[in-house]
Amino acid sequence: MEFVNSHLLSLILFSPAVASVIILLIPAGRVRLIRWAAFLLSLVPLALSVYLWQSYDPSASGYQFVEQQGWYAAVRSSYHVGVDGISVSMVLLTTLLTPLAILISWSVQERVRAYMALFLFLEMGMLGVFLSLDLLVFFIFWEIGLVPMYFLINQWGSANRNYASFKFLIFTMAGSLGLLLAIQLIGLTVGTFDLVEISQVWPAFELPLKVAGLPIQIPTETVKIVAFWAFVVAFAIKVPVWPFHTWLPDAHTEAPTAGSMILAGVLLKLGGYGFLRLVLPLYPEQSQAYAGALAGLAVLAIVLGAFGSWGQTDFKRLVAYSSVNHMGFVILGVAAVAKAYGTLSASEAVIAANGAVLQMFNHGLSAAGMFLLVGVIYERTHTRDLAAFRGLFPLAPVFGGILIFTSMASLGLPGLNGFISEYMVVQGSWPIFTAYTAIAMIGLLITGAYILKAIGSVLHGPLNEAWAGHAMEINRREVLAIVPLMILILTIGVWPAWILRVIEPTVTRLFG
Amino acid sequence: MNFPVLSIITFTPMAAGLLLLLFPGHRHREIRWFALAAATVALGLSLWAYISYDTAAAGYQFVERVPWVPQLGISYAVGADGMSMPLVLLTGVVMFTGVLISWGIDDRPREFFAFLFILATGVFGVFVALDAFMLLFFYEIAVFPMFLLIAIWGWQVTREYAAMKLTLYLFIGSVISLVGILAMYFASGLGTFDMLALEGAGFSSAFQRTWFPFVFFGFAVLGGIFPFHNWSPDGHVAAPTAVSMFHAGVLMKLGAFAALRVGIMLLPEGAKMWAPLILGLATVNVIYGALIASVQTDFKYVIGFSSVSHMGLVMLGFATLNKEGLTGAGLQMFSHGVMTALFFAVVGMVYDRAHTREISKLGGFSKMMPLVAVAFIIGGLVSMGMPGLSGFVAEFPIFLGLWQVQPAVAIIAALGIVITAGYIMRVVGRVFYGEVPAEFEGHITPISRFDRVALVILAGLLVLIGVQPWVMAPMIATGAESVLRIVGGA
Amino acid sequence: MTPVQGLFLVTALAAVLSAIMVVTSPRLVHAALWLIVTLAAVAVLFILLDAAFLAMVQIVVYIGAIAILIIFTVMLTRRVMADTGPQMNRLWWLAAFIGLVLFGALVALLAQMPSWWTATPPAATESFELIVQDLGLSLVDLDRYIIPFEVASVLLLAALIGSIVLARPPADDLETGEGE
Amino acid sequence: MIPLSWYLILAAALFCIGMYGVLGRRNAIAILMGIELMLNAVNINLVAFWRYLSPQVIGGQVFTIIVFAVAASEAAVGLALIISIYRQRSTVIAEEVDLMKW
Amino acid sequence: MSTELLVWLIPLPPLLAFGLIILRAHRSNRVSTGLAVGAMVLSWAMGLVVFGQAVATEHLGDHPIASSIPWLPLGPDVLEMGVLIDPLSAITLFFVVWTCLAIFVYSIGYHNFGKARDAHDKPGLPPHAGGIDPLYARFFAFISLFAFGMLTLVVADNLLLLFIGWEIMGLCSYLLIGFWFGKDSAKKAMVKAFMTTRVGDVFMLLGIAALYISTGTLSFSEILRNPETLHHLAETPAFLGLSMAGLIGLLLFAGTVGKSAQFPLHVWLPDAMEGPTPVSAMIHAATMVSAGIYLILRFFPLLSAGWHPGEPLTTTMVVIAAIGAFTALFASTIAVAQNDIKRVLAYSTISQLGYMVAAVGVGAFIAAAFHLVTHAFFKALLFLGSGSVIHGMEHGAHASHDHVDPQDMMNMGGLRRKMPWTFWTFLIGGLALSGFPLITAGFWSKDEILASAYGGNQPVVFGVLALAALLTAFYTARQIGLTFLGEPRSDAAEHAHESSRVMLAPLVVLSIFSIAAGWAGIKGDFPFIGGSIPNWVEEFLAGALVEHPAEIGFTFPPLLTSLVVALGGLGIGWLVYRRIPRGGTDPLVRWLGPVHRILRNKYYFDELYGFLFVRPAYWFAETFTYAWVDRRVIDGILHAVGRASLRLGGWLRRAIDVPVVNGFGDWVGESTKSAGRTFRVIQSGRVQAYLAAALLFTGLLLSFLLLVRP
Repeated sequence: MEFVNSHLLSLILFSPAVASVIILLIPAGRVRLIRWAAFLLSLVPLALSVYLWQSYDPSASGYQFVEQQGWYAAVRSSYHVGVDGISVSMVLLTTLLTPLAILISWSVQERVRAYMALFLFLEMGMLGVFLSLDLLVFFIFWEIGLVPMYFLINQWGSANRNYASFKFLIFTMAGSLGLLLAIQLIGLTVGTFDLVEISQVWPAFELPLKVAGLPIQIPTETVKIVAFWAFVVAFAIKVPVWPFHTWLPDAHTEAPTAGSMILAGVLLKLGGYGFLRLVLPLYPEQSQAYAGALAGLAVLAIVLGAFGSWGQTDFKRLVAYSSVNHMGFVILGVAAVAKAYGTLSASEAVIAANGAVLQMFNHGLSAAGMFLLVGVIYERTHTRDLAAFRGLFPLAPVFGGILIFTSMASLGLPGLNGFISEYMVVQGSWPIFTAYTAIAMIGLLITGAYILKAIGSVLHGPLNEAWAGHAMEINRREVLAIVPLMILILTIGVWPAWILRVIEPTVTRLFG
Repeated sequence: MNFPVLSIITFTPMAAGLLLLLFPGHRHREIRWFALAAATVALGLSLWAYISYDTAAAGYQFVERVPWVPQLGISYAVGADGMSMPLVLLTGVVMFTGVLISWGIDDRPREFFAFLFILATGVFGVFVALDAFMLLFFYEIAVFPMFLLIAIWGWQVTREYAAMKLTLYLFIGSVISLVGILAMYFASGLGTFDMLALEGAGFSSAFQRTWFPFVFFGFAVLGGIFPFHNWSPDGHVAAPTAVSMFHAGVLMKLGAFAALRVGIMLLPEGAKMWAPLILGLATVNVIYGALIASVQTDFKYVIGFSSVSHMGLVMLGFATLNKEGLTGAGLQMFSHGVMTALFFAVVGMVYDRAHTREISKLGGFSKMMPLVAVAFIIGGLVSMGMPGLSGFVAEFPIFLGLWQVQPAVAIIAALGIVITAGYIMRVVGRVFYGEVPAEFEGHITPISRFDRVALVILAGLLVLIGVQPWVMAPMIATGAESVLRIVGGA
Repeated sequence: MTPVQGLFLVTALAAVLSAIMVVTSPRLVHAALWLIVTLAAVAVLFILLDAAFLAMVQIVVYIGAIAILIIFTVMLTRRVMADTGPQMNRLWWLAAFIGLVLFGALVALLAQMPSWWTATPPAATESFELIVQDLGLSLVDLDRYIIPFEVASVLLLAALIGSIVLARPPADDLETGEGE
Repeated sequence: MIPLSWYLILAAALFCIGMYGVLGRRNAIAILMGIELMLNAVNINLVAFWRYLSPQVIGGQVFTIIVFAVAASEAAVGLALIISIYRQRSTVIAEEVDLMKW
Repeated sequence: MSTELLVWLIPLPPLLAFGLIILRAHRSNRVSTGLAVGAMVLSWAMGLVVFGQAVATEHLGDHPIASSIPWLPLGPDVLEMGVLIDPLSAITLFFVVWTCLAIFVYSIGYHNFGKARDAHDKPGLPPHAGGIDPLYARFFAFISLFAFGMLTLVVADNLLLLFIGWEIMGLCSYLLIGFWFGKDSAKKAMVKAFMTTRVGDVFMLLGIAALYISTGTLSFSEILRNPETLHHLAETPAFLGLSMAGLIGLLLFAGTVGKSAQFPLHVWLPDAMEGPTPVSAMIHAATMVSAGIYLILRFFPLLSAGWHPGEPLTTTMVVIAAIGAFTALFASTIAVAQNDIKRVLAYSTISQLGYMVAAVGVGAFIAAAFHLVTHAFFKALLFLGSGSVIHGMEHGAHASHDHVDPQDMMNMGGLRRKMPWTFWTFLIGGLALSGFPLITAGFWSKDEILASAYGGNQPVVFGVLALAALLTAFYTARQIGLTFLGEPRSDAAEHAHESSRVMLAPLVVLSIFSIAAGWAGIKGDFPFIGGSIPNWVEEFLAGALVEHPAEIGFTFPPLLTSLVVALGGLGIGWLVYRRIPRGGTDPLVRWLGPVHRILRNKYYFDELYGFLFVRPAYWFAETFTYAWVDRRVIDGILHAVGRASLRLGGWLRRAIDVPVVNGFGDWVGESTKSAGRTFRVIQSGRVQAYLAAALLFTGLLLSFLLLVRP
């Protein structure tokens, strides 16, 4: 127990990797065993992170469960992990979604072993991003996640998967290029990659940077602005913020169900997390200066994401675009925090920041749920064309009910989780970006439009006779996979304090 | 150090090669096993040397020194420092895996292995030589068998052309370097070729600036620097698998290493002056190689040009002349060596079965050869600098170094990563995934266990370095520091 | 013109003429025989130059060994003996030209050394016997010419072995083992 | 007495004639004979210079003797070669023996 | 059990019922019914107890029944959630529990509980003939949730909780309007209802945010009972000349516009008639639309911040009054030309809500609240009555195989005799709606609004409302006439028969309230009967405000006006529609001509919105955002970059690498080789030629050395 306590984060981080290896050791033919092993093993990090959640002390300041160990001394980088209120919730989200995603992947028939191993590996990558307190390690995990995702899309995806996976990979890698360069710049300037040290030194760093070989000195201000944008673009692509979002509908649409779940549920959060963890603390001034632009993009994401979603005829693509829409709120909250940093509105900004974090968590739940449901219906009908469904409610009442429930969470129905966070973001942003917030409301309106379009096309209307007699109902295992999500959706909607209790002190400390 | 480990490493292959020639030519089985045994010895010893290298003490270790032609100041002097030790290990690895991969060669295996081993001796020799003359001597030993290996066992279509091209480029390069080395020899007035002595010779700035390009670019030809890179893709493509592995995996490092050891370390002033040009050319290498690789239709050419691109990174690391850059360059040499050996091994396995390397005609190989696919993907990820693998560990310090010298180059060169990702993924997708062309259905035999071992070793190294850079990075850092002591910091 | 000069001129003329015959004679046997004449003439010249020992050697080695060897060879290559076709190759004009130019050049060079046109040999300082003795001693003297001499003998030996190997018909490769 | 130049001119003449033979004749044996002529011309020179310029140093004669040895070996090897070639190719015409042709 | 706890518990039974039915009980219709109705009875009982407590409490407004717990940590503050019973919520609670219970009970009969399930009935479509609805249990689940939402909204002590209830009702209305989702029209209507109300909700959300930012709380009592805060809000300028209070008020009012179907967001409500009739009653009469009015009543202090009786209205109030009055008139004109029995009621609802809004706009808080209560009762009565009529018609249609539209009043007629209970209760409701003097509740409340408008010196509002009242009376008479009077105009009508008791009982209860509720609010100075019954409503409700509104004294003009319009409208309607023969047409068509067509088509608002908003928005979504911006521009740029780099690679290979770099290397090799070829003739293999050449060059060298150099 002593060991567990002192190495809790490492255990969480590497237990999926170990699980992945274990899966690989099982003979490929024993599909049932592989599935169950993957599922059970993925419960280990979940259990650990629940324990982490319980042991996390919200009132204590700074990072907790910190571990540090030498790693790559040549570039002054070390394995440094720790959690605060923001990351602990993200960790919980990740470890929660992974078992569910695995559970929904029973329908994967070919190369199950590789699939499961990649999945667990992916989990490690994502956890690493949330846990690492070293910029280089952060970047490593940031990039590592791409690989399993790429293969999940490329191997187990649907028709257009090559294009989608390629786009996903190249887009994201191109984005992280700037991040890499900026990280190096910071690392060189500060002399370490340790986030804790950097966040103390870098924001106040003022010496002009020498550029060897050139007679001019670039002012720190300029350098910081460029580096700031490098960070922003990298994270914005991941989030994704308009206009960097076009990889997302393709990737989501083509990915297998579980892949979409994780993609929407966790991977997008990496971007938002990056904003909160790195961009704001490291570039307070630049963030403040460009918060307006960021908010503008966020609003565009909200509005155009919603419109884009509404304009779809493909169910999955519709849900995919909804992620653009929802994640826009995260960025709007971030922008509000950035703008208000150090001003009188900081207290409102804290609301926005809380909202942004909570929105990440909530979107993780609802988007994952939506993709799960899309997957369920796709498996039964083998189509995603909204025009092809029509009137399935009588055939699948339970599915329909769950779909409506989840959709409503996505729509932001009060009483469910989405509302809380969207409200908090709007609340926080209103005094800071009044006009933008007002425009964002168009997005909120259209959110309703597309959600209803989806529900209506799938469930309502006269039954499409082509499906009469088909078994459409969701099965027990799938229900099992989505029920935890629904419970959380409802719980957060009704009693948000249990999670905000953890998030809020950290956010206040960081941005208050 | 009483035990002359470096000499033994160096001459084990040569001795084995000569002994092999005494075998009856038709006893293929015995020949192969003997070759494997010799390779194992070399690998084992180089691994032992690698592990026993004292990182704390740094500097040259395992030094041996015997006068050879005292009249001319030539001595047989070997020793390894943090820069060369990993390369020795790399050679051991590539040699070992190369033998494994070549198990299926039926055309005169005796001569094949003999030449391969002589080549290996040359390579080992260059890495451990502390005497400029010895270095050049081993360098020529390394180049010559290459010609025969390509011309005899290579791909019928271009082997003569490629072999001749390679030989001409490399000999011309070495002649140019020889001129430079001789100039140093005479100008130093020390009457010795000993590089440690020459380091302290105190050449005048003007001298260094004049002669640096000779030495550096002469060797850099073998490192594949733009615009002298074209021998390399042609050579890679024409060579048989194991030779390609050696060729791209080790031989190109030979050029880079020699350029460092003789060029930069002996003529630091010159290096400083010419560094911007090298930076420029190497940047061209990185981008240009990657762009061309992305339009190739021949599987092997893609890999060939990717080597051009990656060696550009090594040169970039050298040209930074600072600790990060040099460390990165050293790591990149090792990483690229392993990675590209892996690549060529895979290409060879695919080609042996498909009898074509046209990317458009291949497909779906992951179904038939999953391990190969996984290995190639790992290599590909290394190639695109994916964190967690050795490529990132190597490229990261290079970029760190570049930032300090020339941020613009860092930014431009970083673009190469994206382009690399593009072509690697394209190749992975086309060759290993997708539909299996009808003509291959049922004709693809599984790979042998030797191939498996080789792939696992290579891929495992890539992952190991990526996850635990401390197994190599500190050693190379000491090497980089000793270079810096000479160059005078940065 | 002293008698000696006369003798010289006659001998020289013989040497030159027979040499011309050697290089022009269409039949090889004839050429070989003319070669003997030339060699003999040269031997006479050696005597005129007070090098009697050399003259002897000339007769023994050249006429006795080499020339005869050549005749043997000519005879061994029977078909060649019968060959009466053109004896000169396509470049004979070039050969002639080079020969003439070289001769001209040499004479021109010689013309620049007027003293040689009048020079007489210094009186013989030693007797014939002493010269021969000196020659013999110098060849075996460790401080003088023993090394070249030995090299020459080794060379001869090597040539001997080599010619045996070369001339030996390949068929009896495995049967005879006389080379030791 | 006989001027030195006479010997030298004679030697030059023999040399040139021999050379003409070497360069111009088709038959290998004849070429060999040309070589013998040239060697003889050299010998005449050697001996003449010895006699006229440094009779007290025996080196001139020694050289001649070595030339004899060389000539003998040359003839022996050369002729052996010719026989060997003849045996294989039934010719001794130098032009037809062009293995060295690229 | 303390009253506070009881208040907490009021909304919960329906929620539990909803959860239980959805999760387990839906297999048994009986259990579902029992759960839903039982839960509602429980809530009803608790509601009445609380109401009783509230009434019994002295100065309830100053000491409301309240309780709260911390709920949402928002940075430094924690948002509290709680319940509050003050006079306004108490009275709302009262009518809500009654109407809800009535509707629940009515639904049992309406959905043919106890009848066999017809095998041809499909889920999502109305049952054909008397069979039990296939989704019977689900209906009760939904209305339970609906009741939960409404009750939550009523007992909420803060805006956020109110909004939660508000939106839950929105969801339920969506689900219930689309209860028969198998019909395309229902599918469209459900989306339309949700989306249109959402337009308002979105503004309302902004209003909530703005309010929180301005005051740091969302609690009703902290904001609305705190004159300083209100004053501060009224003084803080926002923009467009509005004060902060005005701005927030307008934003919140937008929510009302959506929810209470005020112009211009009224379009959803008539379409919402696609749902089963109890739903219509629930949504239109008792609960959901009332919620909108409840909201502005609740925020009356904020809306009217900075205004005092007798002063000119603030901008916000002008806007509210204008919209209300206009809607009242506008909707009633449409109602005149509708033939669908429920659509008439729908437009009538819009119109009546307009009254209330207008009342709020002119500052008549009590009148508005009063009308809210009375309207809830009689409109619920009317809807349920119309449901009964439809039910009867359906039976008739089934029995006579005359498949006419059972909701078209032109197919009815003479139902008075077939369905007497329905007729009488419907008549009571109709009279209440028209404001039939003295005996109906509608008269008292409507009169009070008119009086307030008049007394508040708002002649325009007064005039418009009076005109609307005239039209109201007219179309009510038209409806009653067409439906119940005359002769049956179709076989279905002839074969219609009275509904079951379980449906009639609620009608009776509601008709009692439709009459009696008015007596609680008779002004003290009303001629003759004033003072005989205490004006309890005014007394009680006035406690809801800090500044008790000044009572507007009785004057005759409004009374006379209302008498004239009510009786006149009814009379004209009766005269015209008393007996329309079978196959006859609506005389209005003849009289009004093209105007009638415009009215019938609701001023073409659906088409206008479709043209102005929906189609452009959809074009924007589908074509502009997705096809153009995303696919063509952004992806186009990406693809172009990708292609360009590939092309660059190809060009480099073709134009640089092969010809130049490679070319140079090859050229060196090739030229060496060709030089070799050129010079190979020298290598004749003839020894003599070599020799000759050697000699020639030696000669040349010699001659150079000897001749040239010296």
